[in-house]
Amino acid sequence: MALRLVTHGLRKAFNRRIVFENIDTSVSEGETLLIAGRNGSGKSTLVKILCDVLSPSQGSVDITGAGPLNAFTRKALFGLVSPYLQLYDEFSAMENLQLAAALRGLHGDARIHEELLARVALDPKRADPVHGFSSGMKQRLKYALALAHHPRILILDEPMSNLDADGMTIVRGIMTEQRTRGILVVATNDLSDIDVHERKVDLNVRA
Amino acid sequence: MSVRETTTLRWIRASLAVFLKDWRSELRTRYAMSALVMFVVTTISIILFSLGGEGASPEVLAGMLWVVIFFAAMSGLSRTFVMEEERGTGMTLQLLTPPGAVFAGKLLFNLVLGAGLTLLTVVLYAFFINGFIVRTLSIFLLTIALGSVGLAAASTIIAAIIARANTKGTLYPVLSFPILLPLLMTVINATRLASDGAPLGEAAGEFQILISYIVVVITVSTLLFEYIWKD
Amino acid sequence: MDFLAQHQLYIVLIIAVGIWFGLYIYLFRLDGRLKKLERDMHREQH
Amino acid sequence: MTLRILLGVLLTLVIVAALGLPMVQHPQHWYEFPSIPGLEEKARIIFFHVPTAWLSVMAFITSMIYGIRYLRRKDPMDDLTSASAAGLGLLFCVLATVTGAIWAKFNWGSYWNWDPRETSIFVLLLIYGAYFSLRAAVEVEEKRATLSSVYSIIAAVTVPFFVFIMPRIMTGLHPGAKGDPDGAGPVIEFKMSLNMRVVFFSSLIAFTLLFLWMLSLRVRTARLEYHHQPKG
Repeated sequence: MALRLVTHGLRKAFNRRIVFENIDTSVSEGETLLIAGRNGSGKSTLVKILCDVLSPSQGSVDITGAGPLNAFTRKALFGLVSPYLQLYDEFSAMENLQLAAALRGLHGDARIHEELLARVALDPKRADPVHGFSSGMKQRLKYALALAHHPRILILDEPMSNLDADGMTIVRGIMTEQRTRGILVVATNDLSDIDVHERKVDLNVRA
Repeated sequence: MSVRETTTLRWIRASLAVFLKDWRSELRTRYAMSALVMFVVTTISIILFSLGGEGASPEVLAGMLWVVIFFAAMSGLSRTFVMEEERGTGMTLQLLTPPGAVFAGKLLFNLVLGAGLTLLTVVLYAFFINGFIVRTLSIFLLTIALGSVGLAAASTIIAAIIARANTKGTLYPVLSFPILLPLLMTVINATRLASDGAPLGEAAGEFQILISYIVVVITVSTLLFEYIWKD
Repeated sequence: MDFLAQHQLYIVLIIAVGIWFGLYIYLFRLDGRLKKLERDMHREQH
Repeated sequence: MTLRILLGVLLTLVIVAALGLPMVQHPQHWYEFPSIPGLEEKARIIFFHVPTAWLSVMAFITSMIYGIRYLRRKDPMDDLTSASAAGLGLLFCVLATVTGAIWAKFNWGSYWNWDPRETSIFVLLLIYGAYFSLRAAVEVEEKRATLSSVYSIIAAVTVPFFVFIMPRIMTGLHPGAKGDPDGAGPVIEFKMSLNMRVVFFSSLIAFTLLFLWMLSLRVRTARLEYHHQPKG
């Protein structure tokens, strides 16, 4: 059975101010879900709900076709890159990768981590503490962190932020690859970021 | 069977990862430690100045010891959660690891920090405060051990609450004091018994109260932490 | 006057009953007003 | 409606009986209270002071129960009820403390003696204070509801420890405490004649009804406010 991510009547309100409601959508393996909307339309809120770090006020997010899920395997399905995801900046890039693996309850594989850092062109900086990184380098490291455990659902919130041309090329490669092996979710207001999408949630319509 | 085993292993590994992360981060930044040490030193010197060479009764001194420990704990034990919230890394933790592992790791960290803090305070206190005598060492040591565990247990869950409330620690003593009062009253009484030279058996009731307090607080905190942690 | 001086308790009693009546009337009226508001609200919604 | 009128009549009767019935050395009639040497008229406080103290505990428990309900169902009304109960609890707690302190000044010579029951009510006051400081500090409603529910539950599980701690640490002045020459026992057993007991329990019932009524008024007001606020 193919992996499927389904939302049922999602609604989120802060202080009774409704951010969005009645979000019903689904995305299956091999598909791309685009979450579009201008600033403040709730893209990030929806992303947080999808990857289970925020509870919806109403509705639910269901995952089918992933086998039995426990506290760890559910989290292991998701990889997230987003501006509000902070790194531990007193640690180096490699240490951050190892820490993330350990927090997922896994043994970090140093070789895979090095390969990942090479892929996002951070390998010369692997031992430097992250607080010395530029924002573009941090964004690259977030990609390495999101991909380290081979997530079946990759969620990218503002995927291109702070990236230079080289970085964008790397990210396009990552997106193409994810589409072949799982679900890709992209939240952005810049439609040139993404060229293929099968499903779309447009948060502007409501507003 | 094997799935269950690996899940248990993953819990242990993840909890230890949270603990080790905090520990190494603490070693690099001295975020909580320096404040704690300075607090203990300052408070003890203030007590020394205010006593002005005159002795106080062992009862008063037994109480004062725990005043120093309580306020030092209030200055340091909330850091572990407040730090995540201030730097915005709370969500990273939420994304990577289940709430139970976060709580276990943070509790472990606070236990170590709390034990270190209590030990430091007791050593400095015994060294500098003249009238402070312990006649029954066994009662005293048990009290110190159980007291620091209880202190760390109760302050960890309160720290989680105030970190979420974004109050930067001003509320910490206010919320902690009523929760910690049963513990403080018991340890002060037990310390007094130790100063008086009571036999070990006389403090058995105090130890029972301390142990059940620790068990109850840790159980309830574990059950409630998930609600605090996830928005 | 003399009676009251000897029986201070009755003064206390009168004051206590007075306070209770005041509170009771206040609560009763509040209850009535709430009921009216609730009815209005209910009608608005339907 | 009938219940409300019944409450009005009952509490009026309680007040009149508690303050109006004569106290004599050797009661002959059903309406006479026995006079207790050393207390005399001051014994009448029991009809009002104990119910207020009882309600501050009741309110505390109510607040915790609705806190648990909130965490399970995430219904904002549960949080409103929890907070309303805590508000009333604070009110009754202050009343119990003040009436107790004034009475203590006349009977025991000072306003505050740190006797076990005084200490417990002080702790309860501290908890209520902390609860409302926490609520004031959090602006997002859902977060405020969750955090204050969790806090009230944690507070509620640590409070019972005082029952075991108090007798080990201090001797009490309240009846029923350790050191009472007439033997320890619950406060209600305290040298009360039948007619005093009737008035006492009627007072407890009346105050409980009053609490429930006030609670429902507060909850209904809060609900109206909640629905009335603009959503935006």
